[in-house]
Amino acid sequence: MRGEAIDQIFVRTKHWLLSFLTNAPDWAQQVASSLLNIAAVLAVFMTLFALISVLERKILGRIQNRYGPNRVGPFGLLQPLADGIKLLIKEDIVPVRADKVVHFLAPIMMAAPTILALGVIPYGRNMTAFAIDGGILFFFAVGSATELAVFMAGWGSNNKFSMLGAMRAIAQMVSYELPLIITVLPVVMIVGSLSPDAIVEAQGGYASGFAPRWFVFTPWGAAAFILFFVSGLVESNRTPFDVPEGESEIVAGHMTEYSGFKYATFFLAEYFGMFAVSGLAVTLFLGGWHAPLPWLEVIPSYIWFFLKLGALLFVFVWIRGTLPRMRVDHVMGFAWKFMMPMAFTCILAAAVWHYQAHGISGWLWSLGIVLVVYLGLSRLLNTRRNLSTRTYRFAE
Amino acid sequence: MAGLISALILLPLAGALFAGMARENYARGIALFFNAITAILAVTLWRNFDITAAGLQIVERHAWIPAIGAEYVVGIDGLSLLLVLLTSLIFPFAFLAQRRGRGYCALMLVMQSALYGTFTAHNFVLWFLFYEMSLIPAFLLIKIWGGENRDRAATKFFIYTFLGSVAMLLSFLGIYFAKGTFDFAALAELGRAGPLLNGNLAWLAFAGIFLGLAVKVPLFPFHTWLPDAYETAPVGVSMVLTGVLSKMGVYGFVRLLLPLFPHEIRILGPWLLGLAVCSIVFASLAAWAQSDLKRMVAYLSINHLGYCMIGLFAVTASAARPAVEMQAALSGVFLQIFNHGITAAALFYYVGLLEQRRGLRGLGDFGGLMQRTPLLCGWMSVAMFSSLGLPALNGFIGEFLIFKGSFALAAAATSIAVLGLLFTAIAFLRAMQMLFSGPLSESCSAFPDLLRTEKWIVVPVTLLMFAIGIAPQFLFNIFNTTVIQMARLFA
Amino acid sequence: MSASAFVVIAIVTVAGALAAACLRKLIHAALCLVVAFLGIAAFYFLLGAEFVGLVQVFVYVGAVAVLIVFTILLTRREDEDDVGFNWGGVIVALAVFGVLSWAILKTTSLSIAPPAIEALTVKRIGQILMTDYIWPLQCVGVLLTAALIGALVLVMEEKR
Amino acid sequence: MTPTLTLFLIVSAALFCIGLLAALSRRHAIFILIGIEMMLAAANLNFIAFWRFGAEPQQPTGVMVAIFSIAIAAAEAAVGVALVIAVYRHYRTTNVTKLDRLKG
Amino acid sequence: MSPWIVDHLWLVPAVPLAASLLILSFAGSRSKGAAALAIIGQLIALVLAVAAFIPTLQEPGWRAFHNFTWFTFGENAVRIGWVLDPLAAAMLVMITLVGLCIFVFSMGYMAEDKNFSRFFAYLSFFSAAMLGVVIANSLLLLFVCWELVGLASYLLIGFWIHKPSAAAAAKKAFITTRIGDLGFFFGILWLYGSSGTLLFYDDGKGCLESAGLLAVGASATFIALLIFSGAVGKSGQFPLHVWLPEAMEGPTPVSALIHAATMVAAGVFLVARVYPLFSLGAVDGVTPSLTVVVWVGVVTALMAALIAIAQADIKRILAYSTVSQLGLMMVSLGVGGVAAGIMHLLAHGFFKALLFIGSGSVIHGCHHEHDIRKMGGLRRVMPVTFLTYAVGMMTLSGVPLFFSGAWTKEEILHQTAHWPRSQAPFYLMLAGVVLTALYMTRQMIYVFFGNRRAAAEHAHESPRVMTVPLIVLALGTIALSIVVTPAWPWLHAYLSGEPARFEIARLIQPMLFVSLALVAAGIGLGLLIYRRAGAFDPLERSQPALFRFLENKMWIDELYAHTVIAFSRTAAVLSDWMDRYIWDGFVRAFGSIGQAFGILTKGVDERGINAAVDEGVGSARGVGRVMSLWHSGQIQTYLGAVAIGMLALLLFYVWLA
Repeated sequence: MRGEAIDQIFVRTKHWLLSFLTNAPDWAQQVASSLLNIAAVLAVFMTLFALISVLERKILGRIQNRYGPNRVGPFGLLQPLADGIKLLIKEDIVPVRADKVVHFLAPIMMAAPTILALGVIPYGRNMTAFAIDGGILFFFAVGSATELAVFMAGWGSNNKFSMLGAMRAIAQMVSYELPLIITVLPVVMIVGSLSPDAIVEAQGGYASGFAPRWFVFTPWGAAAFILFFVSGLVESNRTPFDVPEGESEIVAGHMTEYSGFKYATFFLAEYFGMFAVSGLAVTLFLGGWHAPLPWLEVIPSYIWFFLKLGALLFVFVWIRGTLPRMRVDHVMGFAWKFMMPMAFTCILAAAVWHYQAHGISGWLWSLGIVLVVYLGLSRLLNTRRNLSTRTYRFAE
Repeated sequence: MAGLISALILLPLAGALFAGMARENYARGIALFFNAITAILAVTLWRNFDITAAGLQIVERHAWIPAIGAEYVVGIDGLSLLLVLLTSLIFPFAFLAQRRGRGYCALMLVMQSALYGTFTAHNFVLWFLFYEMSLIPAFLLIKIWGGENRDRAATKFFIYTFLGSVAMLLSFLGIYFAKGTFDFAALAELGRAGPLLNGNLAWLAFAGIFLGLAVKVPLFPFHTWLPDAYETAPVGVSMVLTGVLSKMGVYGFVRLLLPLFPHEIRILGPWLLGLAVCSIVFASLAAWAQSDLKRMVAYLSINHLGYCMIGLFAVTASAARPAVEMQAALSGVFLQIFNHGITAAALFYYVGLLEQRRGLRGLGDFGGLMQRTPLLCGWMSVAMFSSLGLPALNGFIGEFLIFKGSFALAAAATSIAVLGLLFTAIAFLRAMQMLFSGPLSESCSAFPDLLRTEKWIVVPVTLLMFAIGIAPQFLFNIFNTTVIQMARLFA
Repeated sequence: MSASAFVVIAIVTVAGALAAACLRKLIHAALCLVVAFLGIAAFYFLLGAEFVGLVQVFVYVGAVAVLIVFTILLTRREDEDDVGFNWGGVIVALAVFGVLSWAILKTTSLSIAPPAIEALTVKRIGQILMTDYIWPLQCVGVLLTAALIGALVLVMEEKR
Repeated sequence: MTPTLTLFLIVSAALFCIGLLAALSRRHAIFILIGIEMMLAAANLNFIAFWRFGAEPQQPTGVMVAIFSIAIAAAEAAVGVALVIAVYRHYRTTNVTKLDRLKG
Repeated sequence: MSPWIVDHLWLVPAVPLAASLLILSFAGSRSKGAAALAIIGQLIALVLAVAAFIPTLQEPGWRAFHNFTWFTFGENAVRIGWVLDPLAAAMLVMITLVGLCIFVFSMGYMAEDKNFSRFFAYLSFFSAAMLGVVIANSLLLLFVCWELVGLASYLLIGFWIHKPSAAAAAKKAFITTRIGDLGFFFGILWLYGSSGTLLFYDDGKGCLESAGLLAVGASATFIALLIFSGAVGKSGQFPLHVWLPEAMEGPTPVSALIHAATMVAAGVFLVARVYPLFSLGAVDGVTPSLTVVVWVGVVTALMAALIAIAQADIKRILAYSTVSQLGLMMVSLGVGGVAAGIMHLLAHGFFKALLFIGSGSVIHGCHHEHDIRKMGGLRRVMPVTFLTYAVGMMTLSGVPLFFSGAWTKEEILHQTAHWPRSQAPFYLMLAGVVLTALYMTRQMIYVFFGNRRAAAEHAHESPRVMTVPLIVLALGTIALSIVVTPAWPWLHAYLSGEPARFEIARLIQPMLFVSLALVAAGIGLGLLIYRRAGAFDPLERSQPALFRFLENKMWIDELYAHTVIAFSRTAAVLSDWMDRYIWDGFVRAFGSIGQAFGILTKGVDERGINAAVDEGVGSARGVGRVMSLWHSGQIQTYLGAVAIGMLALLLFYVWLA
């Protein structure tokens, strides 16, 4: 099959490279394999980072009816290079009263987990950098470390804006981590595995020959996907949930006292976080690297993956260009009063769907459950009332 | 599914503990939460209940005090299940009817537990324990949260029922010393085989148990505590008293008196039927003469229980006993138990709503409500029509079957008892006329109609009434096997 | 299970733990605690309990550590970092360590090599959790809920 | 060479005692919490080690206990931290030596 | 192979029921949609009724039924079902058609009412229940629908709930019919007990079929009479007729539909339905139960006709006329003319509905004035109403040829004349015919002729929505006469299950001339007496005592009020009193004995026992104070103690090992 050759081209390349080491000891082979994976992932995503950073500015520009960067290189495509150079040669300022060690470690702690998290996502058929049994768990386990990093940044700077920003960030990240994880649970339940590869595998095939079996096409999956995506927005501190770095209130939140390359690292971590969450969303709900229609399978799997990823990233940017920032208490209330119950509902709906043998009746039932809870919640929460004046609980 | 019944009994007790310790405002929520769980358990019980199998099911048996023959035996047959379901239905309804504090909720939950126990226990000691356990919370609830005259009514209620209980306990001790067992099934077998006791002792024992149960039902002329108690009790308690507690008496008759003393009952048959007829006719007449709405409903409650009694006595007291008629009467009685539970509770609920709005509940204190609160009036009339036995609502089928059975078995008594149907109708129509129609009275002109929360309570209950009235098979399924078995037992 | 890995992890873990217990600045101690926890997670990996290792990272680093630092933040006072040290505790701890290690070393049956086992998959853990350990699991669920509510009630502002 | 069970136990004991040290010696309430968490973690390490070196590794009892213990530790941490905050609100201190209202 | 409609006959009542529920649930209080919904429901019911009518034509005496189990108690099933036979089919068509006309009429008549929607919901509900009565194949189902019909009647009579008189009338209607229904209920119980089934037709096993009747045996007379008591209540027969005239408190369309055309006919229908029970063991077509039916009918018919002469309320006159006509039908049934009775019932349904909504149109035109003495001369102002009303009047009076009522009435007279037991009913019925013509003439003259008195000053013709139903009903009345003439007694044949033959000669019979003469006499007498009628009734002027007697309905209401009602009322008060004082008195007396005993024991307890206990408590406190010193409050000290304890334990174990 010709398609397979292109599809597996990267995998074969890696095997070919490793074949030079057949005589080396076992551990050396493993190290080499890992290094190759890491190098590939880093290379791809660094490029993507550069690309997205400029594309984001251009898309935002279009949304706001202006051009965006268009001076450096063709269509302004070399802008990130220029930015990088600028950041590298800037002075690295460390405040006098800062906790130096913590201040220094924070950006590293921030970037490392996001890069680690990228390792477990299957980018294509047989293309998972770090295929472990509990990949999903791994993703969240390392992901949860970023909160600590934010805290370190906030504390280490010894600046009240930083501290406030860090507190806000931690509060909202902790709150939204729960819906984020709980919305993953239905998928894990249905597939019966924590391994991303198995999850993607389970979404393969086509119902009645053409309809893809992606989970997003089930009612619970759609609901969970939306919840997951919103939580993902919060986790990566993107608009409309970017209160931690709300420049109009607290300068730049926990990043206030950072400059130069450390700042760039934060920036990179944010984008990598975005990639990781979007990648996981693609894996969990959008069928991973599967093609949407059977006859489109000739296009290699990784292309599909990156197409979907790109689409999600575009939505990220789109939302940033469209929605205003939410107030911090609304963000928190939304998590506990709406996201959590809905997330639990997804579990219930998925269970019903599963026990109705994945059939049409299950589909309708789960739709019913999701809808009932959604309508009930929206009735109960009465958004209009929630938009009334805020009472300040902790400010005295 | 062993342990289900025990869980059902214990959960409300745990709930009482929680509710008793909670903050005042939360107690009702906690009580409702526990009721939701017990309701789930009750439904589970229903689903696990094999409707085709005769006899006790889901039995749990542990040694308790072997020295006095006390044993922990709980199990359900159709009748028990029916009553358990009824209890699970009425209690949330009662809790929803009124917002009260923690003491109230805790006592109600204790009562609930006791009721579950009473309806599932099959050993006299255990049964009696639960039977009495329900009495004390009821007393306290009336005494503390009652309306006017609560002290008097509560004391009367307590002494009356307690005296009955004491008599019953003594009788049972007598039986125990004679036969050496407290187990219902064993006693029923003995009663079937021959007289339990000899001579006057038998009559004494019979009289004791009869007194205890007749007071509880209540049967004329042991009913005078009831109007006072129901009138003064808070609405939720009234609902439970009439909806469930009064069923304990009927249940006792079915479970204890009839199987144990078939001989005595047959001899006394005409008299007992006479008492039942008096219950029906006098109570409905008295209801007609009441000027207090709640008291009227209370009297009609006596009247409706009288139907149950006439059905039961007709089954056991008559000489010729065709199976069809016995089954009809028993089915009717069981259905009536359930129906009356719902309907009377609903009526008390509505009375409570009116009282909440007006502060008074005399029939003359209202007028022309239909113009102001059409929904309240409409739904309330449904309950009233259900209570007066309008077909297509739940009251009819039960009464029809009771009368069908008892007419064939005891025609004369039934002929008089049917008058009760007429007087009930008169009483209700009079109430409706005074409350709903005519010009809108000044004092009622600011009444709110049914609030949304109230609608959420009213609508399901009313739908249930319609469901039973139109497609009652699901209830019959519960107790049909039991009915057949009992008819065989009494034949 | 390589010895070199063990040595490295052990050193990192114990050092992290010691730092966590002894550092003056509370915040540094908390961060070192994270290091110690990561070390323990690494031990789990080494012992073949990957799932537990991931859970360890997830819960301790993601939740417990964050909780602790958050609390530090909420209860920050200028004089809190140095509020004295109880040397009696050190003696007790050392004594306990001495006796424990003495006892461990004395017990010769403990110096065994690990048997070869097949990997413990997440699926198997899940199955066992949902069958043999279903009641404990439920209880833990209730416990966590209770803890959540309890914690909320504790930190709720008192009514004025 | 592979490490034996003894080594794991020694490390675990060391961790435990360090935790004990933190809990006994430091005056700050949060250190006590840290110490307790560390002791719990040490115990978990023991469970896992005994499971791995145990006679029946197919029966992952140790792993299960560790998982539950981690869950419980999380609950304990949450409540503990809440207590610290509550105490701090009330007394404006986190020094445990000053919290002796229960003195007999 | 039975037609589709047989298995789905339940749809006929179900559609109006659904319409009613929909209106109650969703419509606002005054929405046109409610009326539309009700009318559409009724229209569908009409179509279905016609669909049900068609298969019954295929052969004489065709009958189909569908039975099913409603519920099972013990080992016994209660079965109900529906039946389709000529009787049911004819009734279905009549009810739905008349109902439809009246629904449309109501749209105009009730247009200003603020509970417009509710009215239509009730009407639809009534329609559903009535259709249920008609199709029931089980006495139980019939009873169920019967009671629901009663409920609907109750609701509609008391529709103007703010009027105390309406509420009282509604209550009276419900209770009076319920008295009859108690007898009916008994009859059902008895029948069920003796025959073991309540199904009418069940492949030979039903209670109206041979096996069932055999099982009933001699008790049939009592059962039949008990069932008849239900019919007496519902059809307003003496002595339970008192509620029907008062039922006119309801809106006029209600009177037209329920208290004239359909519901009150249910009693007649019931007797016709269970006729085999009445005629069981008949000798010469006479049984004791049928004799009772005849005499009740005769008394009712005459009495009501007499009372009607002295009434002033336009609707009450019609109400008494209805009572009288129902009596006539009962007589017909009693003497064995089932088909004749039902024919008259059908015809009556049309023309009485016509008369009632005609009167409704008059009332509407006269701004809700009911008193005929205040009307007059409306002939010119309300031509359509006048003409249609005249059709109705002539039909009711029995003017032959084009008016169906005349033929059916004649048929009844014919049957009555051949009753073997006695000729008295026949002659009394003849008198009734005269009276009917008389009071209708009186009404016509008062309302439409003469001067325009107070209420007629500003009268106006009703809108189209009200006159069209009038015209339809008038045409229906006339059209029906085609199938009821003796020359081609198609309807008679259809109902009694015989083939119909055309024979023009039968048109001319001696009876025709007799009745023609009587009708002419009645009308002539009326013209003579009321020719110059003004605000005062000529009869009142000449015979004041008799007039007052009749005007006050022969004081039957007062009689009841002072006997039956007063008695039960007293019984009620008495039983309440007994409850409070006698039964409760016993209890209180018993209680006071216990109280006395309690006071006695209280004294002993307080003085004696309490003091000793107090001493023992004090000494326990000292110990506690010492123990408390152990507690330093230092949590770390406690923790250290725990650690040391653990250490000790550890050492102990190691030492043991």
